Amino acid sequence: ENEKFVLISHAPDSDSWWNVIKNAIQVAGDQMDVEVEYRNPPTGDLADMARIVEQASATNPDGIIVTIADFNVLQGPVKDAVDKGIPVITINSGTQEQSEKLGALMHVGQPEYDAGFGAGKRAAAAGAKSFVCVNHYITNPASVERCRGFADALGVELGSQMIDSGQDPSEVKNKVSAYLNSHQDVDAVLTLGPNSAHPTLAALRDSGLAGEIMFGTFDLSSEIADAIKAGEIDFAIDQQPYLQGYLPVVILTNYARYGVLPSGHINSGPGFITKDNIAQVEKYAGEYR
Amino acid sequence: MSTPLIEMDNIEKHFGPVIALGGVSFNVMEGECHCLLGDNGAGKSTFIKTMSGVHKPTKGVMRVSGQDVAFSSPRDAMEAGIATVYQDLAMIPLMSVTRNFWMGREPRKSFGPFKWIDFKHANKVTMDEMSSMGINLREPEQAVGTLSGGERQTVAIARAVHFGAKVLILDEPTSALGVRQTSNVLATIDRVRKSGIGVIFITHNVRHAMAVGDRFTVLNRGQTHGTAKRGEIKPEELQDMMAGGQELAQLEGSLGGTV
Amino acid sequence: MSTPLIEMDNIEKHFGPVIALGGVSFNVMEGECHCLLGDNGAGKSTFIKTMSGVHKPTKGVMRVSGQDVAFSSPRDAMEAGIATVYQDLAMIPLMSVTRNFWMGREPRKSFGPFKWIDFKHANKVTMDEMSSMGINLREPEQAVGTLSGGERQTVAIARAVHFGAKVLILDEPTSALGVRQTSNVLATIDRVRKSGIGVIFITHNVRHAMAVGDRFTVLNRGQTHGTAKRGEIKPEELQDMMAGGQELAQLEGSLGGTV
Amino acid sequence: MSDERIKQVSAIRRAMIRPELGAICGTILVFVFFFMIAGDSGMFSAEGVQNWGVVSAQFAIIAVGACLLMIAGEFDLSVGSMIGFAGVVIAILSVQWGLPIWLSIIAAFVVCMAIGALNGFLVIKTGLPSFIVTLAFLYILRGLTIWLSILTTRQTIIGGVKEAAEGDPLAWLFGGVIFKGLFQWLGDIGVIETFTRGSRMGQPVVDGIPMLVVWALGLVIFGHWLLTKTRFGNWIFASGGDAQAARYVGVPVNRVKILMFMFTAFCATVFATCQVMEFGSAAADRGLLKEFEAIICVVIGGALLTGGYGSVIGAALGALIFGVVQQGLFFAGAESSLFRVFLGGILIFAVIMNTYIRRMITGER
Amino acid sequence: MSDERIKQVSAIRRAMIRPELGAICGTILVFVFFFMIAGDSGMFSAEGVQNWGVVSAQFAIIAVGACLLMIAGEFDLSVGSMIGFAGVVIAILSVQWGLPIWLSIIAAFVVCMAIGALNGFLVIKTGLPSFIVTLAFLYILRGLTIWLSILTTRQTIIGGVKEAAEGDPLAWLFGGVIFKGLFQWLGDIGVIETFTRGSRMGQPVVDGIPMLVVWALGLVIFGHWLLTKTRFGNWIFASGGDAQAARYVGVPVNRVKILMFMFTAFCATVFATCQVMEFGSAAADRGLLKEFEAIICVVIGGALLTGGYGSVIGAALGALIFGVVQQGLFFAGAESSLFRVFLGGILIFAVIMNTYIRRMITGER
Ligand SMILES: Nc1ncnc2c1ncn2[C@@H]1O[C@H](COP(=O)(O)OP(=O)(O)OP(=O)(O)O)[C@@H](O)[C@H]1O
Ligand SMILES: Nc1ncnc2c1ncn2[C@@H]1O[C@H](COP(=O)(O)OP(=O)(O)OP(=O)(O)O)[C@@H](O)[C@H]1O
Ligand SMILES: [Mg+2]
Ligand SMILES: [Mg+2]
Repeated sequence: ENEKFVLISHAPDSDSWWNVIKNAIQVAGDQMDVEVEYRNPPTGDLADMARIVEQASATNPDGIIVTIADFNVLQGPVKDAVDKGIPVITINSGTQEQSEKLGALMHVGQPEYDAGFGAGKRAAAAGAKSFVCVNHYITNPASVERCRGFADALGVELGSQMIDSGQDPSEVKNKVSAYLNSHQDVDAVLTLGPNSAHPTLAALRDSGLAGEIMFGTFDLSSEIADAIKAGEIDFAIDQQPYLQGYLPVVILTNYARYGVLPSGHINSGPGFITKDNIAQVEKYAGEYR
Repeated sequence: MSTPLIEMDNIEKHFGPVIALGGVSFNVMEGECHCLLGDNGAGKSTFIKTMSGVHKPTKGVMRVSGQDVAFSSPRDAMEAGIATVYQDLAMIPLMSVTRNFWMGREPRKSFGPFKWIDFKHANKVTMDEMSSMGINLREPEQAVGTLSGGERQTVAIARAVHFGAKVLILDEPTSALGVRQTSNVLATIDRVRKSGIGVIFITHNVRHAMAVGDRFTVLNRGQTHGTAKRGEIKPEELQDMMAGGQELAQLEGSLGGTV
Repeated sequence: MSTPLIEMDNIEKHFGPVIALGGVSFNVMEGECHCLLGDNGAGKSTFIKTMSGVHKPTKGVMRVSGQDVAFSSPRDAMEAGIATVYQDLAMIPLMSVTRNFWMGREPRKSFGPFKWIDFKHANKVTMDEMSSMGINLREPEQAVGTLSGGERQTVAIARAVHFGAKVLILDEPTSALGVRQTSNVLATIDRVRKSGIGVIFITHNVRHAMAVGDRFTVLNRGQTHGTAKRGEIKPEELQDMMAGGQELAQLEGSLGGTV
Repeated sequence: MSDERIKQVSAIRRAMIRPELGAICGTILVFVFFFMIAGDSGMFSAEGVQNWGVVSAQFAIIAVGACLLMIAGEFDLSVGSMIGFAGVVIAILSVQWGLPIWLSIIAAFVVCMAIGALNGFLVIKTGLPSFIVTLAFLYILRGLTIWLSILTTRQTIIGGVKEAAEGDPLAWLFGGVIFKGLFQWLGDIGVIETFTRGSRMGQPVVDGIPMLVVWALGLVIFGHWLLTKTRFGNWIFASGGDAQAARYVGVPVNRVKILMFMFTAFCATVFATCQVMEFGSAAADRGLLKEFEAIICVVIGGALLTGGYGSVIGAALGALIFGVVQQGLFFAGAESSLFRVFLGGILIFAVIMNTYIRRMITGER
Repeated sequence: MSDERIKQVSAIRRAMIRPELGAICGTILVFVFFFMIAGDSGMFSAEGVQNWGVVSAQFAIIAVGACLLMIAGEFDLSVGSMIGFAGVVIAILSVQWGLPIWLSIIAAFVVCMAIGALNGFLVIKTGLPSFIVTLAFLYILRGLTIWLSILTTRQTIIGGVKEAAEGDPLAWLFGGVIFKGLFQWLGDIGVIETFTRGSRMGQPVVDGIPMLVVWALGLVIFGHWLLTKTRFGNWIFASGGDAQAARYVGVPVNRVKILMFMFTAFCATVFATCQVMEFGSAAADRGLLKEFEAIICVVIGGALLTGGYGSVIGAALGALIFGVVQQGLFFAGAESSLFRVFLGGILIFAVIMNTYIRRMITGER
């Protein structure tokens, strides 16, 4: 009873997407009657994240849930935790192979490159040839992976099609408008999350291109959901973060209490949300979806 | 005897453990130049800073024209007609002569709620006042940093006189100046005094004091060593008083006379 | 006549458009105190900075003990035995007396490749030298910022003498000092001179110069106005020379004698 | 007592050497450069101009505050955190607490200016360098912002402000556009391009002047007037030039400095409010590194880091240069990560030039 | 000439008032605090100690460089960018170009120290404040880092260094651990916990002292010795205290300052190399905001922002406080966003205390 788990993400304090996961562990914690802490490196520095993993394992929790933001960085601390006998479940970014190499029980998540690749496939099917990938977090390796997957699926070189937009919404918006202005041939836009999707949407609306060009984004928010309904965004790649937070807690609790464990990994995403399936998603966007 | 322009009665000033002034009394009359002499660290600067509202006295009474006053800021002292030219000049080198001249009392024009500095007037007055002191500026917008030490000193004095000071305090105005600049400043003091303003002149240099002073007060380690009138005291005596009368004597021989 | 310790031959120094020195010749002999006088901006500080390696002369020859030299840094000048006490003191207030005293020439002990300052020795020497100058320090670790102006001046002089200077240059050491401190510094100069060191003493104050000087050179606007020996010239003449002989005359009357 | 050894300087040269000269030259240079390499990329079409205009205006808003504060001898590293904080305060008050927008905005201004005053108060009372005090507030405010927004909304991004702001009088003042009619007419007569496709076909691509730009212009004019024409401006220079000297002649240095900290906070809040009104959401990470960008604009504009010298016009030109370069590189299609390299280069170059100019003015060596 | 008007201070008081006094008190306070609120959370188990020990050691490494530089009167905002840059250089050279690790490490040291020297050279030649020059390099280096890593690998993270580093002599120096035997023995006799299952069963949870900690200790000792015992240390104080005065007595101020910039770069590179060797990858975002953290440690440690005063021991204690507080809050389970609020508070508190102490020492007012 009253087991203690720690979830460690790689996201900086300001990344709003993680709210869903925070909410999920809250719900799971209440339901299972366990204590779940959320921790992250404040600036998003992965080296700091490794320290947090070490620190978490020093407190001897009943389980650790961790993202594989960078396999290299995390393998030491995570392996140490596993060797100490702490059950570990990996979530979010990273691959299932990496998860196995780390000795984790299972992986719940979505590989970034593949998700980008899938998005690219869709765009290619819609006839896109030239795109821009709005990267609001260029210093984060996973973000570049997404753009790379997208480019590879379209069969084009990534090059300067990925723009370093910065985090500030005005900056993002203006940079996107500038780019679209000077590259009239762009027919697809990929944004990597609400942080870049919202301003990009504003930029497209301002230039009257919303709904005209192919627009895909990662992750969901209420604003993105509205835009999908309005036909301004074609699809959002949903990795269902709720599951990434909820399932590991439930599984770890049951594992701790009764030793039961599902076999195999769980793919929480990528799921594509389009106009067709938006209705059911919309209600909880940004909070549980 | 008329009431003094300013009168300090038994002023004490402590800085934490340091007793900078231990009961100093002092006054200055209209049209008089009262010299304040003393060694390094005697408390001269502290004393006049008290007089001009920079420090608040720990104990003692200040009277301006017979009225008790307590200054809470240099502004108050200025309002009361006490103008001070500090040892460290109080000029801002990067700013123009006009701006420095008027600092703190800028002349203003207004239109409705808007008020702005009347630069035309300010420049004219500055040029006039400076040339009446014998300094011809290239232009009033010249930065003070480009003036020589003597010129700066003169700007500071001209400013004080212009704003209708009743008492002008000068803290070691001559210590860094050459002979010619020094005699200029002394002449200016003389002129100012003759116009009826009371001057308090601080210096280490007995001869400078003797040249323009009407009365002389010597401070030593925060105490007054007495006040003397012009003609009542010889330079050598004054010097002995400043030095405390000891030590110095044995050097006198080899160095000859007053230093 | 023996060779001068240091000889400056027709030195010029330009700062961009400003000609600070326009051909100055000067020398100092063993055991002599040579005073350099002049108005503000005459170029005194510039001249001695040239002598001590801070500035490079634009033109002219420098000789130390008869040998042509060209200093590329103050260090070179120090190696050649020229020690300077600058107008702005060159002391670092937050550092201890010992560290200031030895600055640039710290005594070292070594062990293999490691070298470190020999603080025991350094402290002892500092205390000794200071007390031989008549200053008793509380402790050698005391920060220089806690010393009075006169005490700092003495540290600077003691330092120069200790490092076996052949020539000691003092730039207005007395301008900010009180009477007692001044006579101390003058006495120190006297002592130093008697030990065979050549002293170059810069001042505005004719009387200070007359007290210890053997020869007097007056600079004016970057030019020498001639050199005079002790006894050959009266203070009044020297003063006239410094001021350029004009203007001043008319003030003399009201101010009386030398300033 | 003038000195015959110093050559006289010519009148033209004298008229030219002013704090903002470097920034003026820089602006010309930058425009010529981008005309040449990106003249045909749409950078100088109505839409393009609006694009970099808005970016520059944003920089200008915070640069004016930073400029006056820097001239008064202090600087403020907490501007960026303040921007995030102000936005979140507005959003929480209006969306979460249901206050009307105008009240939320006023509350944000009050709170932020109070924090600015606290900054100033600490700097003055403790005598510490403002670098340290405001660095502390950089962390404190950012931490509070994240903590507050998570505490009240369990999110770090708070949306829905746009809906709440419908028809609000103050909201328009920060998020609206003016001269709509004029621009529609300009579009109709073909001076400005109109949309040729999409939902807004027929409307001009630029539909008015955003209030953001109006604010920027207003603040620049106000700042310039305040600094050069008024008594208070004289005191700002004096406080930064030599606080002790200023105090001696009766300038209320403490009041000046605290007011300037408050003005900086005011500018940061204007920035934040405009942004929140434009995007309809506030986020805890807004304004990251903006403090540096403001300082860079000011320094490019010729102000002295140590205070007592500078110009608001210069700072505004600095903001213009910053904005044009940042956006221009996109129009020119340069690798976007190189922007930072450029920025650093321009900064060093500008400052060296400004130093040279300042030495000419003040005769400083 | 001693002055009877000043009371004598007691010997104990004199022995106590030293630059690092504030930091010493702070350290004690912080430890007591965390003992109380997180004593049973594993924070003081071997593993927990290693955790905050390593974090503190990291801070200490950059703090030593920043401390000496600050005492020499300058400071360096490009430290954080330098860390990212150095890591990427090592990774590109070794993984992409296939150079041996030791050569890559040496190359990174050479390049970074050259950049440090360039920083110093610019500061000295132009006479600009180091704030501006190094701010420019903050942007330039970060831009270059991103651009380089994307150019060569199309990613902002470069992995695979660990594989390349197998058996490399220099790599061990930065990424290894020492005293393995000792710790194994401690584990065997039960002083340290051991793994209870898995492939490493029986091994101690802490398998030695990481080289990172060794580096930190080494640098602190070296820095302290250099500063307080050697001639060069005296020159560092002098250069920061009054550069002009130091120059006059023959201290080669320019050389001292440039060397200190290089030393700071050296420390940043040590930090980067240890990180790369430990984690096996380099990323473009490493080191973000580390410059501030270094400055904060130094200032908490009692150094004066304007130079000429400070202590390496103090800076190291500052780093310890920083590390313990940061990790301790996690151990105590506090909301992590509040960390920044704490940090800001500690900073202000520490600096006020240090100012008070300094005034007592120097008689400054
Ligand atoms: N703010 C202060 N705090 C503490 N002590 C002070 C302060 N100001 C002055 N003192 C001390 O008070 C004493 C008198 O100083 P003051 O500056 O008044 O001397 P002074 O006569 O003007 O000397 P000088 O001739 O060198 O200008 C000195 O011992 C000085 O150290
Ligand atoms: N680094 C410099 N650059 C330009 N001009 C300089 C420089 N140093 C000095 N000068 C100028 O050279 C002239 C001589 O200055 P210097 O300091 O040598 O005079 P001084 O005789 O020492 O005066 P004082 O008695 O005031 O100390 C002055 O006009 C001064 O402005
Ligand atoms: Mg004084
Ligand atoms: Mg001089």
